[in-house]
This record gives sequence, C-alpha cells and structure tokens, in this order.
Amino acid sequence: MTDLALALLSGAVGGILIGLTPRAGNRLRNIVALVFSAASTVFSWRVAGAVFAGRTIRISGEIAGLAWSLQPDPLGAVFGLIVSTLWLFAGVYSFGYMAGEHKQRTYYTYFLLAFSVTLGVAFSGNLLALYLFYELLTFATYPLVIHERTSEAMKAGAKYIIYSLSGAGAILIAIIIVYSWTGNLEFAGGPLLAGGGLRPGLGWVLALFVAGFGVKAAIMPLHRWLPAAMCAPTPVSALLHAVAVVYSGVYGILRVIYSVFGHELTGQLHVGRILPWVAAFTILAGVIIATQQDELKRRLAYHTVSQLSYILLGAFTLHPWGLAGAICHMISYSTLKVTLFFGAGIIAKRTGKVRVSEMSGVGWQLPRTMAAFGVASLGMIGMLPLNTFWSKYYLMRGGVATGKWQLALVLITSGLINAFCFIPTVVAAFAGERGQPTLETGSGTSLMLAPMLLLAGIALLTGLWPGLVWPGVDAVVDWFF
Amino acid sequence: MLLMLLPIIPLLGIFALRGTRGKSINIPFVVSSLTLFMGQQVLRHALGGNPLTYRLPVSGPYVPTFQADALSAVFVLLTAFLWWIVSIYSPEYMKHEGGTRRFEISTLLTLSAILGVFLAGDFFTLLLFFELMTVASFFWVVHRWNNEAIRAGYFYLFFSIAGGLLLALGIVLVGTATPGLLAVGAGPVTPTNPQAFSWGVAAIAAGFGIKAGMAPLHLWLPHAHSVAPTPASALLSGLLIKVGAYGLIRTGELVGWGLELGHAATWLGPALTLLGTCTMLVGVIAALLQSDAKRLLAYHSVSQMGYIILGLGVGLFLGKTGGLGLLGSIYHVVNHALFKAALFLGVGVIYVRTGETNLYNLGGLWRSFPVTAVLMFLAVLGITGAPGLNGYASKTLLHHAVSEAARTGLPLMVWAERLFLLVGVGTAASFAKLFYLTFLGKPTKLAISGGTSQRFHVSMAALALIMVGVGFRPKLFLEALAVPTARALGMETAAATIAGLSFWNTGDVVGMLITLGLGMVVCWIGLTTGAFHWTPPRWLTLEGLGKIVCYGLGAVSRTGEGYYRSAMELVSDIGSTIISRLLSACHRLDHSRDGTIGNITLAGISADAAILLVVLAVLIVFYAYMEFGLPRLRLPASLPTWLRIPFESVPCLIAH
Amino acid sequence: MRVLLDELMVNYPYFAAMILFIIGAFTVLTRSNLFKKLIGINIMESAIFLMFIAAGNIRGGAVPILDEANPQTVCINPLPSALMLTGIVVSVSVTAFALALIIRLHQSYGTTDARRIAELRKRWHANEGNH
Amino acid sequence: MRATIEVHLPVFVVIMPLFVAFVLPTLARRIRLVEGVVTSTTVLWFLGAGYLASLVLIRNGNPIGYSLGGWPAPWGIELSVGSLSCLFLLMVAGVSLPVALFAAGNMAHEVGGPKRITRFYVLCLLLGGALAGMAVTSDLFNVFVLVEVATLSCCGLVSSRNHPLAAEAAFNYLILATLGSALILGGIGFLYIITGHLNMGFASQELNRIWQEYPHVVWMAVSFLLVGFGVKSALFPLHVWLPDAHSAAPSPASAILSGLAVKGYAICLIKVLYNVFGVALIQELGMHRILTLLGMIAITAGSLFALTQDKLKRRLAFSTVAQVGYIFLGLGLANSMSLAGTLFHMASHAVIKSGLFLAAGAIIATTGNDRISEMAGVGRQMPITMAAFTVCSVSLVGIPLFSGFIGKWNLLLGSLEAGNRLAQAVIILGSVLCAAYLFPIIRVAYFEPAPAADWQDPGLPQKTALILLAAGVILLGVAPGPFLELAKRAALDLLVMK
Repeated sequence: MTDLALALLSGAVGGILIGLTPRAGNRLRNIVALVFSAASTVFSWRVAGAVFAGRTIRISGEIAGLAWSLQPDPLGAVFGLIVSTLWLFAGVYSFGYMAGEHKQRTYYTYFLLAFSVTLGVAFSGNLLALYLFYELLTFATYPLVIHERTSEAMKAGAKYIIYSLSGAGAILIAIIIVYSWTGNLEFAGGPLLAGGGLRPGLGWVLALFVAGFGVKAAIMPLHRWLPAAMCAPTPVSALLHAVAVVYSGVYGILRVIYSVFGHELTGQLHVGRILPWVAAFTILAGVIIATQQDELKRRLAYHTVSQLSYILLGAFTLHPWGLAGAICHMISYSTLKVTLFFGAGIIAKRTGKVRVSEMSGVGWQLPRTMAAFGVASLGMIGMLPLNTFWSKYYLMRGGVATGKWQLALVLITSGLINAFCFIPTVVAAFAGERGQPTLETGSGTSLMLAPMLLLAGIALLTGLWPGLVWPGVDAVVDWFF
Repeated sequence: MLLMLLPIIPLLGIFALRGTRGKSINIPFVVSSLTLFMGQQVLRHALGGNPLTYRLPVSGPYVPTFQADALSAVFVLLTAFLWWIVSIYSPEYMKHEGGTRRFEISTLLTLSAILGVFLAGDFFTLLLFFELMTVASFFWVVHRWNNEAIRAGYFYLFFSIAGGLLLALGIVLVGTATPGLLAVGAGPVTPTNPQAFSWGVAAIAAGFGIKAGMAPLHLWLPHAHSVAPTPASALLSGLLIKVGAYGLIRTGELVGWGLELGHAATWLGPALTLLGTCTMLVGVIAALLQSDAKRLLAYHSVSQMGYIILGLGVGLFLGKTGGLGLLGSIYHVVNHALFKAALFLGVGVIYVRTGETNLYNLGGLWRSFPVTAVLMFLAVLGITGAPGLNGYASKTLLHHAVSEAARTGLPLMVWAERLFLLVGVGTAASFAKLFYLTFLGKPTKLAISGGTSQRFHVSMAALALIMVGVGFRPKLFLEALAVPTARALGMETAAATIAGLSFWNTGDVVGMLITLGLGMVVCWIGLTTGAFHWTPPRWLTLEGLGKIVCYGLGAVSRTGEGYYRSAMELVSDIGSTIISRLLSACHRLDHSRDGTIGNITLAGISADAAILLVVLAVLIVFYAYMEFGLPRLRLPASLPTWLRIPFESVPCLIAH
Repeated sequence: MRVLLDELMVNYPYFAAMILFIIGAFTVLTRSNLFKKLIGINIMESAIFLMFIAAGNIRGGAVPILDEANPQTVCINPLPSALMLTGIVVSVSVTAFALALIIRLHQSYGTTDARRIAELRKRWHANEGNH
Repeated sequence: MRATIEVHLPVFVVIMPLFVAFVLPTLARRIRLVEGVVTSTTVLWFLGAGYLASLVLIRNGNPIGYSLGGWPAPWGIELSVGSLSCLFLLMVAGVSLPVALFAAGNMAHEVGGPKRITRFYVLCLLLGGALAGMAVTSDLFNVFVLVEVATLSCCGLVSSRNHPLAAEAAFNYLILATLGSALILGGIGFLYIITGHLNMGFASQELNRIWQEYPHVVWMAVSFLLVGFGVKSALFPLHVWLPDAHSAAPSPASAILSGLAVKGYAICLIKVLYNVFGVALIQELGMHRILTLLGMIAITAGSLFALTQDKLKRRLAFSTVAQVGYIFLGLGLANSMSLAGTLFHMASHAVIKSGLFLAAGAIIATTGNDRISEMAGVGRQMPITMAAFTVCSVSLVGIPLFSGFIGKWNLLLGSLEAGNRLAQAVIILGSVLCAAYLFPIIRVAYFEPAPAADWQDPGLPQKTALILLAAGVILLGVAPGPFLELAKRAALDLLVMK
C-alpha cells in the first residue's frame, strides 16, 4: 500500500519540485527527474511484484458518494511495469535529446506528472478511478504535445484535446449507464455486468466504451490526432504516443472487455463479434498508410496505429491465447517501438534528416543507431529473434483457435507490409555514400544511444527467452479466464 | 550441449575476426575445419541411429531444443564440408571483389544459422535460425551495394520474410491442430483438427518452398544468386536452398514418411510432385534462355531443386514403397551441392580474370584456363547426369522412383515421368551451351588479367574428386549416409528397396546417353537458330506475371485509397463547413440588433431575439396543443368556465 | 358568435387587459424611441394591474371596510387592490430608473433613438477594433 | 438569547443585508469603512446562513417556518427555510464574501470615482437581500416584489460602470426584465384567480384540487411564469440581454450577476413549479418536456455562441447561458437525481463562474485588454489569477475531483433514470464544447509566446478572494458532503407533495 502510494506520488512530487526549481540549472533538474522517475519505477516494480505474488494492495476513497479505488491486478501490474520501465529509458534519452532545447522546465514537469497519471491509469481499481486518470492524462500530456509552440504544434494540441475529450465523454456516458445498472464500478469482483445477463442496450454501451477508449487507442476512424501529435519532441512521441498514452486507451478497452463485460458476455454481443474485424481493418489500413509516409515520425505514427490494433485484436478474440498475445504484444511492441522512435530522434538530432527519402548514407554516419533501428524493424515484421514474434504467434493462435483463421492471415499480411514499410529505410540508410565520419560522438548522443541499444538488447533477449516475461502474461490470462 | 556448441563456433569466429583485425588468418577456414571435425565427432552416433537431443534449461513458453538424427547429421556435415571448400576459395576471390571482412562476417553468421536450422529440435528454434539465415545471407546478396544488388536483395529479403511468416502461420495452424508441442524429428503427428493441420502443413511447405525456390515462388532466386559474390553464390545455390529441401523433408515427416496411403495430408505428395515438375521445367526453360553464366546456373538451381522436390513428392505419394524417392532426393541434395558449388566456383574463376560473366562475350577459354576447363567439364557432366559421375546416381534413383509412381497410372505421375526426361534433355542442352560458349567456340577478345591462384584449383579439384568418387561407387554413399537417414525418418523399407537396385544396368545408362545426345542436338539447334536469344513475352514469364499482378494490385489499392481519401475529405469538409457555418451564424445572430421582421421594425432588441421569442411561443403552443388541444376551434356550448372567477374560494378577511 | 359576444360582455375587463398588454408589448418591441418603449412598459404593467383588480372586483360589492353593524355586506376583495398598490410602486421606481438611464444615454450618445444608439455603438466598436 | 436568535434567524438573513444597505449611504465618504462594513456583513451573513443550514440539517431537512409580523399563513407572509433555501442562502452568502473581498479597494476605476463606490455596495447588498428573500419566502406576491428588487439592483449594478455601453446594456436589460416581471405578475395573477391563495403551500393544495376545472388558466399561468422567469434567468432564446449586461458590468458585479442573480430567478421558478404546481401537475401539463428541450437547446446554443466570442467576459457570459441550460434540463428531467444535480450544479456554478469573472476582471484590469487572443503571457505573469481561472475552467468542464463533475454526474444519472438518451448526449456535448471554449483561453495564457510586459497579480484581498473561490471549487469537488446532502434533501422535498 505504501509502495502503491509512493509509486503514484513520486512522479507528481518530482514534477512539482521541478516546476518550482529555478529556470537555470539543467543538471539539478536532470538529477531530480532521474531520481524521482527511478523511485517511481522501483516502487511500481515492487507493487507489481506484490501483485504477482498474489497480495491485494488497495487504496480507496469516495468522491461525492462515488467510490474510487486503486487496486492493481495482474493486467494493471503488467501495464505499470511496461510504463515505468520505459519511462526510465525515455528519461535518460531526454537528457540527451532535450539538452539545449527550450522550455526544459515545463517539459520535465509534465513529463513526470504524466508518469504519475499513467501509473494511476494502470493501477486504478475501478472505472471511476480509471476514467479520472484517463482524463487527467490528456491534460498532463497536452503541454508536451505543444512543446514546440509552433502553430502546427498548437493545432495538433487542439486536435488531441478535442479527440480525447470527446472520447472521455463517451466513456462517461457508458460508465454512468453501467453504474445505473450495477451500482458498483469495482474491477476486483469479476466482470461487472456478468451477472445481469443480456440487457437491452448492452451492445451500445460496449460500443460507447470502445469508441471512447478507442480514441486514445487510435482505432482507425479515430486515429487522426496521433500522426498530428508527432510534432512533439521525440522522447514524448516515443514514450507517450507509442506507449503510455495510447496504451492507456488500449488498457481501457482490455479492462472494459475483461473486467466490465467479461469475455463471455462480450462474445454474445453483436458488437463483440464485429470488433475483431475493426481491429483487423485498422491493422492493415494503418500499416498501408504508413508505407506511404515520407516523414519518418509520421510513418512511425501510422505504424503505431496499426500495431495498437494488434493488441486490440488479441483482446477481441476473447480467447486465452489471444489475450496472451495481446499482453505479450503490449510488452514487446513497446520496447521495439520506443527503439524505433529513439532512432528517429537520434537521426533527426544528429543529421537533421526527418524524411525517409533523405536517409541515404545515414547508416554509415550512425552505424549503431541504424543497426538497432534495423533490428527493431525486423521485430516489427515479427521475425523470430525478437520478442514480437511471440506476441504475433499467440495472436495468431488466438485467432485460429476461435475459428477466425482470416485474422492470422491479416497478421501475416501486415507483417509483410511492415517489411515494405521499414526495411527499405534501413537498407537505404546503408546504401548511400560510405566512409563519412561517424556522428555518434559526444555525451549527448551516448545518452540517447545507450537507452536505445539497451532496449534493442532487451527485445532480443526477451525474444530468445520469452520465459522472462511469461509469468506476467500467464498471470493476466489466469486472472481473466 | 555439444549440439548447441556447433552453431556457436562460427559466432565465436566472428569475435575472433574482431581480434585478428589486420592479420591474415583465414578465420572462416579455421572455423569450418573446426566445425567439420567437431560435427563428425558429435554426429557419429546420430548417423549410427542414436539421435541426440538437448533442451536448454529455461522456463517459459519457448524452450530452445536441439536435436540431431541422421538427416541432420548428413546436412550438417555437408554444410561444414562445403563451407570448408569455399573458405579455401574465397580469400583469393574476395581480394578481387573487396569488402572481405563484411563477407567473412556474413559467411560465419550464415554458417551458424544454417547449422542451427539443421540441428534445431523444435520448430521455433528452426524458425529462429531460418530467419537469422535470411538476414545473414541478405548481406551476401547486397554485398556490392549497387542498385542491382540492392534490388536483388529486396527480392530475396521480402520473399524470405514471407517464407518466415508463412512458416510461422503454419506452426500456428499445426500447433492448434495437434495436442502437444511440435518437435522436429519426432515422427508423424496425429492431428485433432485435420483441416487446420492440412492448411498448416501447406503453409509450412510453402514457407520452405520459397527458400527452396519452388515454382512459382522461385522468382527471387536467380536475382539473388547471380548478384552475390561467387563464393556466396556457390553456397547459396549449394546449401542455402537445401535448407528448403531439409524443411520439406521435415514437413513430410510431420505427415509421415513411409506410411500407407490415407494419412493426414495425402494431398502433399501429389502436390509436391506437381510443383516439383513445374519447378524443374520452369527452371530449365529459363536457364536455356539465359546469357549470363551465373544466372544460368541460378536457374539450374531452381531446376535441380525441382528434381529434389519431385523426389520428395513421389516418395510421399508412394508411401511405404516410396523409399527411392526420398533416397534419391537426399542423394541429389548432396550431389547438387557438390557440382553446383564447383560450377559456380569455376565461373567465378573466369569472372575474376576476365571480369565478364556474359556467355556470348566469352569463348575459347580452354587455352587460358586448362585446369578450370577440365574441372568444369567434370561438374557439367555431373549435373547433366552423365554415367560415371555423381549426378547419374541420384538422377537414376529419382527416375526409378518416378517410373514406379507412373506405374500407378495416375496422369500426374505419368506426365511427371515424361517431363522428367524432357528436363534431362534441357539440362544437357543448356550445359552444353555453357561449356561450349565459355571454353570452346570463338576465342574471346577480352583481356585476361592476373594468374590463376592454386587455391581455386584446389577447392574445385576437391569437389571434383568427390564427384568422381561418388560417381564410380554410387552405392557407397547410399548405404553409408542415405539409408540411415531414411531409416531415421521412419522409412524402414528403404534399405530393402535399394538392395536389388543396380546403377549400371543398360537401360539406365543408354537412356542417359540418349538424353545427353539429344541435349547436344538441342543446344546446336538453339545456337544456330538463335532460339536461345528469344525473350518470352511478359505475360508468359512468372516474373512478368508477378509484375502485372503487382501493378494491378497497386492500381486497385491506389483507387481504393483515392476513394477513401475523397470520402474522408468529404466528411471532414462537410463537418468543417457545418461547424464554421454554425459558428458564423451564431456570431451574426449575436451581433445583429435592430432587425426588421416583415414590416415591423424591432428596435432595441435583436431581431433574432424576437424570432426566438416567436419560436418559443410556437413551441409552447405546440406543446399545449399536444397536451390539451388548447386552441379549440369550437367553443364550449355551456357557460365559458375558463374565465369565471371563483369568488367562493377567496378567503375574505373582512367577512370574518 | 353569440356565445363569444356574451363572453365578451361578461368578461370585458380581461379582454381590455389583454388588448392593453398587446399594445404595450408591441410598443416596446417596435418603437425605437426609448421614451416610447418606456411608455409601452407602463401600458403593459397597467394591463396586468387591471387584470388583478378586475379579479378582485365583485359587481355591486361594497368598499371593503369592516362594518360591525352589517357583517353580511358583500365586499369586493381588497387583497388584489392592495397588491397592486405595491405593483404600482414598483412600476414607478422602474420608470424612474429607466428615465435616469435614458438621461445617461442621452448624455453619452446625444440621442434617445435606439437605432441611432446602435449605429453609434457599432462605430465606436469599430474604432476600438482599429485601436 | 440563543433561542431568540434561532427563531429570528430566517428573517435575519434577509433583513440584515437590506438594513446595512440602507445604513451604508450615511457613511458615504469613508470608503474604507464602507468596505469594512460590507465585508464584515457578508462574513456575518455567511455565518448566519451556515448556522441556519446546520439547524436544518440537524432537523433532518424539516423546514423552519417563520411568520412575518406574527400573522400565520394563509393571511400573513410566511418564510420557510428548508434544504433548498439553506443551499441557496449558503451559496449567496458564500459567494458574496469573496466578491466583497475582491471589490475592496478595487472599485474606483470600474465605477468611475470613489463617490460611486458606496452606491455600488448598496446595490450589491440590496441584491443580496433580495436573493436571500427569494430563498426563504413562500409567498407568491413576495416573490414578485423580491424579483423586482433584484431586477432593479441588477440593472443598477450593470449601469454602475462608468461607460455608455453599460448604460445601454442596463436599459435593454431593464426593458426585457420588466417585460418578464409583467409576465410573472400575470402568471401569479392567474394562479391567484383560480386558487385564491398567495401562500405557496395553500395555493398548491387548492390548485391540485381544482386544476382540472380550469386547465387553460393553469396552462396560461405556467407559460407566463416560465417565460417571465426564463427572461430573467436568461434561458436561451430569452438570453439576449445577458451577454451585454454581464460583460458591461464591473467585474465583481458580473460575478454576482452571473453567479447569483440568474440563479435567484431560477430558484424562484423551481419553487413556483415544484412547490405550487407540483411535479405531478408539471408532468401532466407536459411542462417537463418543454423544460428539457429548452435546456438542451440552451446548452448547445449557449456553448456555440460562447465559442464565437473573442472577448473574455462575453465568452464567460455566454457560458452562463449554457450553464443555465443545465439547470433547466435538470428541472425538466424531474427526478431526485436530476434535481439534486441541478441544485448542486447551481451552487457549484455560482462559485465557478464568480471565480472566472473575478479572475477575468483582474486580468482585464491589469492588461487593459479583454481580448482572449491578446492574453498571451498572462499565465506566467499572473500565476495565482490564472491558476484560479484554470481550476474554475477545469471544474466547469466537469473533470472529476472538481465541483462541476458532481453536478453533471448527478444530472447524467438523472437523465438515465428518466430514460432520456438525448439529454445524456447533450450533457456530454456541453462538456466538450465547454472545454472547447475555455481551454483555448488557458492555452493562450500559458503556452503562447508572451510579450514583454510587466503584469502582476492583483493585491492581497483580491488574491485571497480568488484563492478562496478556487479552494471552494476544489472543496465542493472533493468533499461535497453537506452540500450534496442539502441538494439531495431539497430534491426530495421538491418531489414530495406536502
């Protein structure tokens, strides 16, 4: 319980502290940021450890007669682990990337605040707390989106806010309907709506939930804020728009399906049967659009859209294998995507190139960066020494086991299009003029490079030894099935 | 444990390469010697019929497993041997080509991957090394980093990735259809869901088929094999595509070798036969039309893989009596590795010194390259199946198998046998063309630079020696290696099948000689009429068809995308128009004052307010109508009560 | 028609009030002179007062002063009249306030015409915008 | 002594501000003293209201009755202090206190000279007294009188700014408000004609007994009252006076007008509708549907209008129009949840909107500009003001943990109970639009590049006022306990016919 509170508070306290420190003094600020995010990470690991050990950790209270609670279950713990671990990496990367940028204080303040809020999403124990943190996340990350303060950034920020708030509105309606049916919003006691049978309007509620959370999870017609938000600094794009923020949407959908409706009830609804196909459409359309983008970060953004639906697809199969695949993909995709974004950031920072068509020869200037980038690209295809293979494998198994073998074909096709999406970039980077002096010098670059290489290494390691993350996946699947 | 060590040795070699920067130590040679030696030591038992397995002690869904039975042993030893040969050859060659270190690294990496594939004990491990092999050998293909190389590299990589993905799909399907974990070398499985199993087997076969250059998935092969540096081409054609064959054999094992008809996927045998025949035919026809020596050899790799696939198909089709097919395939795998490597190495020698691989620019080179010419001639004899060389042995076995299948009367098999002979003629013709145009014919005007290194000759001679040896004692190899392999695969009857078989019977020898003769005739006709310069129309070649299909798909997707885009634009246009109209209407309403409605001028209050008041009034009237029907047209006949004042109810203070 | 006429004859104060109210409202809405608007308001209020007082009236009723001697006398209801006294006071204060405002507007704009004021204000806004 | 105070407390909370208002002009020249008196009056007032509320809560919501001048109902004027009255009294007094603090020492430039400051305070206190009276009275004619007092004070407040626009806005307001008053009086007249009672309780009993005999009169009465009060509380199509008046008034006056005055008329409407007609009759007449529809239109249209404004105070004024829509929507849904939501939203909106207007006033006074597009840099240079503004905005949007959420949540529950899906959607849409018109202000203030100007937070009392209001918003959001309790009790009282 103390761990839980500390995990949530560390980020917030750190953020406020940074907000109060004087404007100069980057070093001090970096130290504060590092210490508090490390503390938060450590505490959330402890929380997760306790959860996996089967202990119940709970903090609860009431607002206006409505109970809220924080009670991580294995799913929340896994999400918390992913987020907190990657936050540390992104923090270190930020030290390198943000050096010399403007408005660092604002950046780090909201960077840490967003950390707390995301952990709040992960550890929430009922729908109200989830909604609360979900909504707060929008505001905590808004200043990061508009960090550049250009008109483009401002527009993107407005788009982000409007999309997110509309989604939150849909969620609120759905929550209220659920509350009026059950009078209870807790996740802990099994699926909320499972006892009530097939009520009229259940499908609509599910659709509202999915549409609401789907905004952040970037389901296809609702994805447009995500590519726009790529004008944020790269660590933000990497962490928030590839992992934390978008995962909170995905997490919300997982919660709704497995904790609010329950997989049996969802399976009986028409909407529940349509959803896998929506995800499949997003997977293909997202990656096809991605291949046509010339700006690297936009390409990555559309690719994120596609990959998030992998997770959703797994969740929508309503099968243990599918869920295992979804959880696996949450873990593995995040490591690889962050690597890719880090790479894009290093390229942009060191060579000033942001377009794929300009990449020729970058590989010889930034050999290690591009190598890690290449490894991550292979992972996005789903090739074996990388951890995404396992998620893809279980996703396909889930699809096949529920009789929807077409889903497996969709995943295969998407893998191939992924190859078209990234491999030429990497190859072109090495195809150009050779013998240019390396640009991977200086402490700033090594601060960026180290997290990237480490993440790629983790991806390889977990790919070779999926047993490392399997207990977590297993625990989640056991929890819901 | 030692099994796992084998793929690790080359990896250690890479580190050694880092350590010996600048020193002239032939690390690949050292490594492959070591591998050959250790492989021989480790796999002795496996060849003797005692499979080895090793499971890594890790937890989780994936436990890497290594195993070695006779089949693995044969492939591993073949790999190590061929690598050894090529590593003698390559340092000299790479001096000419450049980028030796990169080449050595990818060579070692590929070696490790291939050994891993052959020693994998479960399908995940197999896939792992399969993908690793794809990536590692990709660097061979793009070694020159020019546009052509990169294009070929893309071709290779995307096809291989598709292959890997198909394998993954197959593993999923088969895994769903079978209760336990999928292990390599564990014999046939009994599926709980035969349909899923069939599809899974199909996907796996397609995945390996891509690697094996099986038509119509062979398109990448000629590009990749011809553009790589020659030692790499030798290994690509000699071994990498054999991984596909190995995979197909293992796929067959899932279904079951040597079972009676009626097992889980009976379609596999005929399907492989059909595809094998097509592959043979496509490869050989395309090879006849090539002018580039390396491309010609590459197409022949396709064609020869067709033989192997055909053999496997027939073996599966015949079931219990199909031992010859399987044995012939395995035998042909080994033989093809030997002579194709020798051929590529020979072409490489010529390329190093003349800088040319176009056949029509070469000629009369036997004077400058006497040793090479002799060794090449042996290899050509080998591939065409001339009696006395190794190709004859395996082709004879395969022919026997096909003939046996044709005896079942199935039209597919009958046609397979006929085409088998035809392909033999084609092979002979194209190699006659190769040898004639290169070494005989009009002397070339090309300048010949440098001297021939002894290393070239040594490596080629070693290969030739073995070829001749195998050619003269065909049964030796068969009994020493192929039969234990077949037995390990569950084909107990294989030994019995070949017991009565004699390679040197007149029928076969004469048949083969006739084939060779016909081939030479065809070659002569082709060269004199210029038929070999014929370029088939685009719709006839697979590549062209593929391009057409790709363009079509592209056009369709672009159109779809256009529609999608315009639909989205329409939606967003409509949305933004509505919103902006709405907002500007609000703005105008807010700022309009002193309007005029009809002839009545409203002053002081905005016109819209008046309108809204009217709207409100209408609304109220409407509701009133709905509730009471208030504005009744007919007045009540009795006293109008609705304005009567109830004095009775007024409490009058004064009254009290 | 007869019935309607009967009704009219019996309840004429109410119809008068109605007509007065409409006249008042019309004046308020359509006259641009601020004084006329104010007069319209007063007419409207008078209409309401009339309605109230008519409601309290009993035809032939006496003045509602308690007569100990003759308690059975029919009196008119005094309460509406009393209330309307208050109403009139309110109305007077509104009128006074409105007149004060009109004076201020006249001071600022130099006119008591609503439309003219609106034009002046628009110009003023435009100037502010330029500024 | 204590007993006496307790007995006379209901009338005290009404009389006290009125009395002080009459005394105040005698202190005309001593501005500091006037301010001190006003502030201490509001403190005392707030304490009185709080005490009254605690008494009512202790009595489990049983109303405290008080007969004015010792005449019992139905002959005398009766005051009745129930949960509804307490909530409203607390709201009025609670918001007046920070507003008085904010006004202290800050009014001279707004009203044009120190002489007029006293007038301003007199009008404020008169308005406060009238609003308090509306809360406690249960006599129909009394309602009319108080409405008129409030209207006149409101017009006075609007015109107290030394600006021709203010005079014009005040005149327009006066004309429309008087039209509304006439309608209200007419409506009360119809009620009196058929029931013969002016006391709400008795009139209600009588009305429910005989309404079927005079359905048309009842209908006319209810329409007159609706339109009359609708004009006064700026229900959407009748809101036209509000943006001008509220944006032209001095900022503290805007805060009171938007925060309190509009609610006063709404509370009168609630009392008349629910205490006189009763929920059954309202539903019988189909009134609830009209109210809901008007509320939904008001939410949407008010928000859209607000979106188009570039002037800060006008935008806030239109936001008030939208929020009034919520109140009417809740009235129309007519169940305990929605009524509790409405009442709570009323209270929270009073706090929020006065906070917003005060912050806006501080910003405009400092920067000398009321265009949103030129507010860049305010966030950095006036941190406390902008923080209060942000807290209030977030709350108005309805983010959990802030007071706006609770009202909207209950409204949503209410609409669910009423089975009105459209209402839910509109409530959410209103929130989204609210975010759309408030967040850009925050964005501009915090995140746009700032010009080099030396702006500072206002003085200590003003800062205190802003902090108090922001704290109130958070307090209502995090621990709404007694307030929500009062609102729920009041809702039940309104629904149960006595």
